[in-house]
Amino acid sequence: MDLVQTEIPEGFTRSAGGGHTEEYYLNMGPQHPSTHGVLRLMVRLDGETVKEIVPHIGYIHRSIEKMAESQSLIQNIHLTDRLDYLSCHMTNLGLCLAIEQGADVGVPERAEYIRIIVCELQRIQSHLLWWGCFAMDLGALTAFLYGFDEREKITDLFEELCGARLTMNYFRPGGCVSDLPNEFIPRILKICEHMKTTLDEYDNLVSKNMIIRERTQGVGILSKERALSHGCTGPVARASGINYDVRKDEPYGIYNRFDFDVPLGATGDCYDRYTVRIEEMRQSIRILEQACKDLPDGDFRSKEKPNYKIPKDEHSFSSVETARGNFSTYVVSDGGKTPYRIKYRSPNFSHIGAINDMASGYKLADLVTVLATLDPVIPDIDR
Amino acid sequence: MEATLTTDILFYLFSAAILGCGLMAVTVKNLLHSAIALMGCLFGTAGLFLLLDHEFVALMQILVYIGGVVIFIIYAVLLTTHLGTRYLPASTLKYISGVTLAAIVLGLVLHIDPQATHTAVNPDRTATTIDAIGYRLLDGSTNGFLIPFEVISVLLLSAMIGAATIAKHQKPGATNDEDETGGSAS
Amino acid sequence: MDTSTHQPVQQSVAERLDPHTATTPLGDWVRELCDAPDGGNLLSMTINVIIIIIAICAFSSLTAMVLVWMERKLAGRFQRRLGPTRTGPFGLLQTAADGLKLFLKEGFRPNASDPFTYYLAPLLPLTGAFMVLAVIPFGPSMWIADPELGLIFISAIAGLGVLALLIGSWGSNNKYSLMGGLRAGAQAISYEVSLILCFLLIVLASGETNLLNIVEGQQGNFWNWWIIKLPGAGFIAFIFFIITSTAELNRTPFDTTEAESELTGGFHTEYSGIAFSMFFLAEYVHMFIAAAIGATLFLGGYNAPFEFLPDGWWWLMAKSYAIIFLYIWFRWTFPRLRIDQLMALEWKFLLPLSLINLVFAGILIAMGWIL
Amino acid sequence: MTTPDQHQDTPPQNRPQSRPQNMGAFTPEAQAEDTCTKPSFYAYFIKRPIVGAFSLLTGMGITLKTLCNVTSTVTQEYPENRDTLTMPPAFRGQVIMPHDEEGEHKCTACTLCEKACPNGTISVLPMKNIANKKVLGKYIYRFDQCTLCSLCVEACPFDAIRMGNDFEHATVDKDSLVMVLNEKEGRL
Repeated sequence: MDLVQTEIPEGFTRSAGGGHTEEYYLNMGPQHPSTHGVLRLMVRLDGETVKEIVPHIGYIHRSIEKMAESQSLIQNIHLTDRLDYLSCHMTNLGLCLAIEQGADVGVPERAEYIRIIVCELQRIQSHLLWWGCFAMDLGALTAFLYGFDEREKITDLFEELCGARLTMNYFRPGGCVSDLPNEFIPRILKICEHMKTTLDEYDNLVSKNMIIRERTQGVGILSKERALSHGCTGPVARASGINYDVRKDEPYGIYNRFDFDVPLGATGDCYDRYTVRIEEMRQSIRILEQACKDLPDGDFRSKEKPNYKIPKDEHSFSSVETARGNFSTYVVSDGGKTPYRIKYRSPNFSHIGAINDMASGYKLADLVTVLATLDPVIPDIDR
Repeated sequence: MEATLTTDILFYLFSAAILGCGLMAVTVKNLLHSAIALMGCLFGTAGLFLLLDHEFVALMQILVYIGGVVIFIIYAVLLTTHLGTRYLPASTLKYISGVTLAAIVLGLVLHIDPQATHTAVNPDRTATTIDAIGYRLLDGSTNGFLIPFEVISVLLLSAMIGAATIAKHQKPGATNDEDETGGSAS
Repeated sequence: MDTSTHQPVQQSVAERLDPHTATTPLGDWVRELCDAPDGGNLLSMTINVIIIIIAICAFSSLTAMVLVWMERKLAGRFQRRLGPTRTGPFGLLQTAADGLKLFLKEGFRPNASDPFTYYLAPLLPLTGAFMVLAVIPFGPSMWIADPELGLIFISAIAGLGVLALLIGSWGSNNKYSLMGGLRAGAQAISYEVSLILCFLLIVLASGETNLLNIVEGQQGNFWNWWIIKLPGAGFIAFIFFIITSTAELNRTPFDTTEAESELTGGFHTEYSGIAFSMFFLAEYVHMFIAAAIGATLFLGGYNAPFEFLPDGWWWLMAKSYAIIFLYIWFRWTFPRLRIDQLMALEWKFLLPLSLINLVFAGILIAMGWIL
Repeated sequence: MTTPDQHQDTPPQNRPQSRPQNMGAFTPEAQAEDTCTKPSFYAYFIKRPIVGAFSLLTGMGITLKTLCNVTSTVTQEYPENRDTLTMPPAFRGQVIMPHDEEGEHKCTACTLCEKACPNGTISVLPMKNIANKKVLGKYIYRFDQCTLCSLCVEACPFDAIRMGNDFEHATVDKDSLVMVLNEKEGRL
């Protein structure tokens, strides 16, 4: 077995070999159980200790940003579903906000509330999936299925709301496709109540579990400075102590009306990223309860136009907080039916870039933990 | 155990296994294969001990030599990048010294027991119980093995300390000393 | 290799023929057939060996089938699922179907692998399992071999299990496999120390290395079992036994060897078809063996919990399956430890505590403070 | 750019003591249980195993509770529950064209849906009727290209098409996924 490679592969700072033991390279992915899709991590290892990681992306690149240039603005919404498919309501909202800004479309009060409710439900749903996958990456398969079980209840709600379970395509410029179905609000409140007890159960099953704590505490530390320089956002940045949440700092929609906290971590290790997400679920429940209480009657969509056009040379920009971080949309128009260029800024790209900072120096198993706490969605990186 | 046709067959089977595996262990070029052959050889020896009603010695053979020594040899092969595939050619000098050594051992064996009865089993022998071994091992009189036992323990301890020192000594060049417990696995 | 197991058989059978064990119909038949009561002639030995091999094969495949079904069913119930339901009543035939699938699959060998070691490795774990099964006393008259040094035999053979993983992982020529194999080696060798210390405690307490004698020594009510009879020390040793045997079995939370989320399957990454099924089968037979040894040493083996109940193999089965339930429960609750934490657990906690426990038990026995 | 060697200057043990802020459920207990920085003998060898073992037992309690609670099973056995399985009305299965009793549909061949479709899934082939008016000839729907975004349904001003509730679309023949939705040509 020839494990030694003499030349340095692209991206590595040092060749394997040297030191008192021979280092070697290992390909994690593109087909690997813990890379959450087709991500390829090339790892330089000394025994089991990770020395350096070079992520390779682009294995499911579908050129969505290029496709966007040949589709009308409305048609583009269903493409944003396919970016971060676990928080597709939020990505839909990002594009809708940009269109509303450029084409000067107003949103009725009720639609704003519906958007908040749906987005926060989706945040819980996405974090539940992350919770399950995190536990599975650490070897606890039962927690994975518990997470999916709870997620299923929210997915069922979405199915009744917009007819789809994953690629929602629910928001439109000026509101939503349809109004909330009957008995929707009581059911959401019921799920909120249920989630509160469930989250306590999760604490007992996973958060307080000694093995989980041993595996996550002090592992994969991302310092505040490194997190900033990598452009990390969302729970990853907040776990490193960066108090940045688009919902608080640049509130879109009507987020400024709600009372919620932004959970912050102190050290930026895996356990902080874990607790930040768990706490975010609790905060989402808080927002949901307020939004459900205040939901006004009225239209769910302002007057529909067959085509939304952004005036020539108008640039519109929007930022939303997805379950993973800051998702920004930048639309440049040439006045035509289709946008001249759409640029999406996805949170996962920055997070994957920071993985070398987080995981090198730890064991191979810790790389899996770090990757699990980053919660990457690879299609979001490979646009 | 009484000498029967069964024991004769078993004796020749074990002997053939020992000789075959032993030959394989020294001739096979792949070091891992040779370690596996050594394992077969040791198993055969354990079988011979069983035929002689030395259950304890047979089991210790398996426990210490196969479960311990051979596994560590295999472990070393696994940890070393090229040992499995890079064939080490033996020089003529090595061949000569090897054959000479074998001849000397054979001569010694013949010298020690020229009047050996050469039966496969020892009919007079009763099975050794573990209490007997224990008493014998901890007996301080001339009949006992207390002093050799203690000497071996000290020797093993010093070997362990030495190994730990050597392992420690090489470390300064290495980068991470925090999780050294895992180092044994890597 | 097998012969070394059978050698003590003949001797012990001859020694241990007492009235109530001698009247088994099968044994009578063999004796009649050979017309040689000493059991030493070639024909009776051959027939005995064939019967033994068939019995062990049948038992281990049946055990593996039941255990796989049980694990899947329990895993389903632990996870709010149903588990297998479609194949046969309650999905009982699911394992058989899976086995059939594995047997029919293409045996695939990577091109750059080493054929000798690659094909040798899957054969070894089952061999070891069969050898250990031979010495477990299932009932007062139900055992294959009863060597004087049964416990030492078990520890000797148990140490060989890791050999297959080491050889197979190297032979696969895959970095993940090799890593899994190295982890397996380090893990098995380390945890064996604590495991043997647990055995040693029982040897110390009962003064026996013969498994049948150890079981006989625990006759009577359940407080005669070593887990209770040695106040405190027995229970602690039992817990250590459960932990170390879980590690020896490479089951969660100690399944760093397979670690599908890190090593994509570890040592058996490159195995498929029947070679993989050999590893798989051995894993479950080993699980039963570990549980049976635990039941024998600590829970009185085939002895009934109360004196007025009849002894028999069903008690050993019940106790073994209770321990197996524990293993399954662990697996479907816990996440996986990291390899260095695993080593730290053994060398920093289990080993010192086992030694202290052994000394403690020694004091208890010396002072006669046993129930 | 931090090289890996520099990175190791911050070993995992150098973990600040403070716990995440704003975390109601985690703050006090977690701080007390945090044993990562320079643990004392008591904290490392006595307290940690006991607290840890207790946490593991709590987890086992949760799984055991699930095991014993038969009603917690959420599995739906699909082909068996086919009769009772209903999809919500909004479910987006595939595009269908409702027909009335006489086999008439509402489509006017305005091709708005064709234009709304992002993937070119729909082809509306108009034809002239006797009165020389444009009516629907064939409404071709290529289900193999459809992303079920339901933009066509939103675009239709006459409610001539809608999303069906059928979800069993698996087929062995790709050609069967190209469908003609209208039963007969439009009359109007």
